[in-house]
Amino acid sequence: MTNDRTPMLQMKGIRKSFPGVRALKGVDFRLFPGEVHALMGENGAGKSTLIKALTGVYSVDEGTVHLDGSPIRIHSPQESQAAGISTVYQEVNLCPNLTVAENIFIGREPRKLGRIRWKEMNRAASALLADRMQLHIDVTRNLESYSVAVQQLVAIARALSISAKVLILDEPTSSLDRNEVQQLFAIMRKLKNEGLAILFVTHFLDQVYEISDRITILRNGEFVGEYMAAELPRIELVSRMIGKELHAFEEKARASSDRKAASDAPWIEAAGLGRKGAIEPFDLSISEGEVVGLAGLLGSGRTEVARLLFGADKADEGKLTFAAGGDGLRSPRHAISRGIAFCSENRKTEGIIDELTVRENIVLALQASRGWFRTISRKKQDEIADEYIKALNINPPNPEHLVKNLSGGNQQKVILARWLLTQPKLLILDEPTRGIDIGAKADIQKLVLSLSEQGMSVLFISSELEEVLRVCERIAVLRDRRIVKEIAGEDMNSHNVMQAIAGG
Amino acid sequence: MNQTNRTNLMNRMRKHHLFWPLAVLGALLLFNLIYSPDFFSVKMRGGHLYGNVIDILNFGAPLILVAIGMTLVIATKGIDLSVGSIVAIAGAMACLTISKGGDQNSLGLVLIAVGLALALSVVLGLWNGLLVSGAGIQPIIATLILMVAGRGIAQLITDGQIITLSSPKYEFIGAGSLATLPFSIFVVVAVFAIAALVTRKTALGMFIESVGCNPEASRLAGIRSKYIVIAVYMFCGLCAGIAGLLLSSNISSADGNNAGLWYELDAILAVVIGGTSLNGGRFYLTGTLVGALIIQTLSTTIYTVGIPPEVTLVVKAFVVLAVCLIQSEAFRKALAYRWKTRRYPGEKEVARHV
Amino acid sequence: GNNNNNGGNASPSPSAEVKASESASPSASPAAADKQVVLGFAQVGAESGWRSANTKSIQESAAAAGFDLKFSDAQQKQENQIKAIRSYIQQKVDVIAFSPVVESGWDTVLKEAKDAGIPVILTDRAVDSKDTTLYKTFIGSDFVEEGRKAGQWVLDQYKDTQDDINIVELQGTTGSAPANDRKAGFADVIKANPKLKVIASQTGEFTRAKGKEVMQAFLKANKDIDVLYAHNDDMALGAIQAIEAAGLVPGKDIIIISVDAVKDGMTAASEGKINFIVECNPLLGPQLMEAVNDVLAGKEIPQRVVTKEGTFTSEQAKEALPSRQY
Amino acid sequence: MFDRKLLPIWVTIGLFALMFAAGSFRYTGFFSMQVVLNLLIDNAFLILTAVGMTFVIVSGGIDLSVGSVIAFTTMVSATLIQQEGWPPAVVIPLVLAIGTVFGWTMGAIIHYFKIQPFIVTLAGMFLARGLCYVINIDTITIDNAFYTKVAQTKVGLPGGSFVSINVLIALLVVAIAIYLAHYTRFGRNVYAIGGNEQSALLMGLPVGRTKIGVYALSGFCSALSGVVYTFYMLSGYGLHAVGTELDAIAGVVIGGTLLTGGVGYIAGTVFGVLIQGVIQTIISFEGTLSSWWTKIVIGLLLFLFIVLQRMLGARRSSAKT
Ligand SMILES: Nc1ncnc2c1ncn2[C@@H]1O[C@H](COP(=O)(O)OP(=O)(O)OP(=O)(O)O)[C@@H](O)[C@H]1O
Ligand SMILES: Nc1ncnc2c1ncn2[C@@H]1O[C@H](COP(=O)(O)OP(=O)(O)OP(=O)(O)O)[C@@H](O)[C@H]1O
Ligand SMILES: [Mg+2]
Ligand SMILES: [Mg+2]
Repeated sequence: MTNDRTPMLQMKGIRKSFPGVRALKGVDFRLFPGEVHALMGENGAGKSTLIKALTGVYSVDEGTVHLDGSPIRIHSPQESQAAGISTVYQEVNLCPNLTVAENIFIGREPRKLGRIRWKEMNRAASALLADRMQLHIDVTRNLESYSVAVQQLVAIARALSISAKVLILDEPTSSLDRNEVQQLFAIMRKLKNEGLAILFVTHFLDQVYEISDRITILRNGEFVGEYMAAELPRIELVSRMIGKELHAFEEKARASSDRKAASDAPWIEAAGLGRKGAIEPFDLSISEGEVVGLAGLLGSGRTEVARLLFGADKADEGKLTFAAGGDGLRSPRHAISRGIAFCSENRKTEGIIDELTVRENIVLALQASRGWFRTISRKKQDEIADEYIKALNINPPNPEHLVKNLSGGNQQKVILARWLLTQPKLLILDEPTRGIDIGAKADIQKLVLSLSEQGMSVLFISSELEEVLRVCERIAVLRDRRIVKEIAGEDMNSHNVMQAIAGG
Repeated sequence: MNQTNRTNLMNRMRKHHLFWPLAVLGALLLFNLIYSPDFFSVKMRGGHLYGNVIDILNFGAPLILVAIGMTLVIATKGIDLSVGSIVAIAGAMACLTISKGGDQNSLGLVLIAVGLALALSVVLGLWNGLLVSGAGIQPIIATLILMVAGRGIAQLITDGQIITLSSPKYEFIGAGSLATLPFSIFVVVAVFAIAALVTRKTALGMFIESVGCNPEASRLAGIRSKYIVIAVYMFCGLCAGIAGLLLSSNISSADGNNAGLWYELDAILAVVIGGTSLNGGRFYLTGTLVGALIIQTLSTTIYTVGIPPEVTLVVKAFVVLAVCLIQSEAFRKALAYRWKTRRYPGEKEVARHV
Repeated sequence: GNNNNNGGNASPSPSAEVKASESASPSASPAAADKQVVLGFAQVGAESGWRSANTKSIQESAAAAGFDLKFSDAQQKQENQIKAIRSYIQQKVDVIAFSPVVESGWDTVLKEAKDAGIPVILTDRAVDSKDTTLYKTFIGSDFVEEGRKAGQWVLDQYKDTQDDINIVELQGTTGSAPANDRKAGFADVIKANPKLKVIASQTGEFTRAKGKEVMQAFLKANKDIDVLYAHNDDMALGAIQAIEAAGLVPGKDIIIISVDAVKDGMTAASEGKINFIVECNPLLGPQLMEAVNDVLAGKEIPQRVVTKEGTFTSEQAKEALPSRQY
Repeated sequence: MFDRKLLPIWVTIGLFALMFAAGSFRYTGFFSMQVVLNLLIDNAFLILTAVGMTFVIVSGGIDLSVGSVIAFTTMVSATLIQQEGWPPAVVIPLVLAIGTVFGWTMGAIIHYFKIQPFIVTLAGMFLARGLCYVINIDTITIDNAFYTKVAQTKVGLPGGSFVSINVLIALLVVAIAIYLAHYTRFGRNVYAIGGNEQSALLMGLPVGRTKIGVYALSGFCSALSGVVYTFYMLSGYGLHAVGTELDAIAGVVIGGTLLTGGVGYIAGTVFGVLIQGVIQTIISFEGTLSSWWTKIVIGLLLFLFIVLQRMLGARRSSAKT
């Protein structure tokens, strides 16, 4: 039994408070060599905080940490790395202005007499990405020129390439597609067999059961329990996480009979819309109340489609027409005035305004559409904020909290609230469930369905095919920056979609 | 019960972003009071109040104005180095117009001069805004252009000479008094009130902070970042222009080369002391006000105490350093707990938002 | 009287011929003989009305003398002046003249000019080079002397005083040569009478605004000020406004002395607001052009040409004012 | 292969050449090797400061104290050599050490107390210049044999042109700095911190050490620049190098470095400084501008240059996918 061995890492009675928030209230955690240990909990439960307390980003108020049997006190990520803890943090924490290769090797560059050997480094980086992640990209380009998903892969590659005793992965899979996840798991299994201790955070239950040996559950900053994965049924896990008995948690799929054919006149119609170097010209139309999904591999161009439909990028060919009359989009602002909303996949750089409060972040888009002079009164703002905090279960439920201090999933909800508030006719959701816990994910899916029933059109992009299948009435499949197929009605099943993605 | 309430109040006060700047200002004034007990004495002289405190407000007025404009620019992640030059140009323009007129003291002429000067300042601000926002040039270099050329323009206007006026009406703006107080104080109060109202009672303040914090996310949220940036630079130009009028009318003359020299540095300093970060985002107009008053009080103190000019700068250096050390949470903690937590750089200081 | 036709004077002189062929055009064609004389002038800047008058005088008299004037403005930076001089050497001008920002630090570039065979004339301020062959002559005023003149007047005014005389001083820009020297000259003279006390001294940066601001503070911090000594007219003019605002009469309640004698200063003096002005003449142009001609003609000229400068009391100012050019 | 990332530098260099060519067409005597070399001779000290400043700006900070540190260095050197009679072999290392420690201290305050660099280095600027006046309010001329020798040595180049020793020092430092920026861990860490400090921290980079190091480096460069300035001026003076910080920052930014940090090249900085030099040279060759027109024309040329640079370099940002 693993229990008899000394844990690689042991944390006891960890407490950590931020001004106004008690994020960890005495958490215990053990990690053994040669195991994958899942840390579970709702958004804001304290998972990321526990990890940051461990790696010296935050100081702990109370509690002890033992590494390899001896007590340690880590004061900075640098020390934690030196102590053999390699970490992928939740938000991609790399330097966008450096090349991909540097991002992988910075701090550990191959050197000769103090001189960095660039050629060797680039070669090693290329090899590493190709071998481990099946990612064939130009490693001498700056990281910022790649999508979030690629950045995530690079961050993982960096962590993997650090030979360490402990590997921590905080939601590494949130923006990866199925293939990438499988590759990652293969690597994790290999490392596990080599005796590495792996801490893994995710909101995907399937993934938890697929890869992990042991599960620790946190709720509201409190330690709930530690379980062997094999001995903890799913339903049990979920109810422990949310602290309530739960029956049929599995979401109801949209009954196939619900699916109306997209026969209505399209509300928005793109004809030959394209942008050089980003997406080939495509045709796409969305009717009122319709939920259209975009499926495809990483980098297949889904985000680009969304950005063109929102006017975030300018199309250099083709036409965009609206049923209500008029065509083309000059700017995001123009799109918003036409009733389009866009929830970006990249919440850190394109979503939240991190110095502002939750309330301000929520009302921002609505206020922007009203102009600076027609203000929403403070009272009204408070009401709105409270309403959405409640509706989306944003935690902590304090509208005056700075958004940057929210947990990742809660930030995502804030952005969602911002767009729902504008009551758009077309809501573009690019990876809206990224980093969202299982309960909230189901809520969001339900929300999408109910919105569409009220007549809102939705363009739904997600790397989780099941999710796309569940909420959408029609799916456009992209491959190599081109829409290759539209699937609707009876044909809509995972097999057909996969085949289209693969190019069958 | 009462006890805890009071400590709570103390804590809340200490968390307020104005606490430390105000504390510093208080300390400076207290020092003056101890040094010369009649520092605060205000006498009535010839129908207006006369005293050190009044002087601080009067001479500090131009700096406060420039700093108000600068605050908004800095909130958009920008910086405006050209304010000093705009100060000089506005003063030169007004004085030239008046000196060219027949009757220097005619109200119409003075109004025209003031209007012309302010219009010119706004245009210069627009130029800065267009370079920054339209052409996408880095603010520091975009405004450097006008900083260099602007002084030339000011001297071109004055022909390199100092234009001296004898226009009591114009002099009133910077040296006259209304209801026993210097008129410049009313100008400052008006501009400050307008700036505060427009930014805090409408959504403009939020837009400015949002653009300064994350321009791309703001654009995607539908904010017209470009117009906001341009408007802010125009406002900053206007503030500098008003400051230029105050300065030149205070001495009844326009000095193209020296008016507003190094004002940009003092203004930025005032903004930073007031708690606004040069990285953009949250801004604090009241903080700026206090910051500017600290700077002006410091100069007055230096003159009053009789610090020799050779060591003035050293004194200034230490005061500036002291001000920012005191404001630094990390420093206070270090004093309190002997640096217990110094090595957790991930912990950013608590937001000083109220 | 140097408005004579200098263009004709310069070239016929044999030594000038030699110089010209050394420095200017190696191919001494006949046309080169009546080539315009090129004078490179590196000005400090345009920091004050005084300086602008100085520039204007030089530009006008160069035009009158028929010289081709290459003018550059260093914006108060010595390194810019050095750059300008280097570029004059590069352009092979006939004579270089400049007003040094500071006295020190000119040896290297002056040697380069000497090596290139270009004569150098200093105006306004001297350089402290040990090697006096680096420049031909220095035309300008003596700041220490100006300070002394101011001090002497105070000394004379208060020679029988029984009470302490409280003097406040408005200094120029900290560290600048005129500020240092005017302060030193003044202090040197008034120490003869121990009753004369400088009770406060602060920089007013040569500007009206600062002069007014500092004087305001002086008036509040010091109860009875008898004399104000300002290092230039502008600061004195600012201070006058402060004194008036305090309800005192400038020139009566507080005796005012200043340096420069620019137009505004002279006007104030004629109104009795300034009691004594020491002149510092900016109109060096004619003298400079004369010197240029002499140098090109190979004439011996004195190493030091002191400009003719006077002093003005209020009455003298009133008389002189109508005929002043600046 | 043409590296796309270097496009801004090539644009800058191209525009420099263009300006030089324009000057050569317009003014006789402009087109000569010595004019180019004079740019180096006269701007050697500025290049040194700007190199240090580049590191600071790339790291996301700013250093306003550089001009004052130059003045302070000249003052200390002049006092020690001229009035105390110390040998240069002692004085030069000493002032370099002083500058480094000065920068280090500012860096430490910035890092440990989380105070904005602008304000700390502004205090540093006041302090260094104030200390000059405290030491001596007058200018001190240096006539030490070593200093005059260094100052007046002309290193001849083929074709009769020459450079000064200062130029050699500056070029050497530039070479070292390029190496430091691109081939050492310290250099790469500086870029990483400028790109995203929080990320750099989480990636386990020595953020504190690097940040403090950057300011120490800038202090060192300024002190070295001060030494070079002392050779150049042969004097110590409290009013030396007033406003140099702005010239240096302008040079850095014109050279293509982003003030927000993370992006920049030393070579670009060198040309940024030289472009300011060319503008000045053009103006003194023109020789007919009044003082105020001088400023206006400098502003206009700067504007022209920046707009051209922006237009030509803009393609790079749109080429980004
Ligand atoms: N720097 C901070 N300042 C203040 N509060 C914070 C800070 N960081 C985290 N918190 C708070 O601590 C709590 C725990 O957050 P944490 O990021 O650990 O959640 P999480 O479990 O990782 O959630 P998610 O699944 O959404 O990522 C949250 O309530 C959050 O608001
Ligand atoms: N596997 C890959 N190999 C090479 N380049 C990739 C890959 N994946 C993404 N990229 C790069 O990422 C950039 C952005 O991709 P894009 O945003 O279109 O992806 P997407 O279809 O939205 O996928 P996702 O949203 O899942 O990241 C492109 O420039 C592309 O070159
Ligand atoms: Mg988290
Ligand atoms: Mg995408």
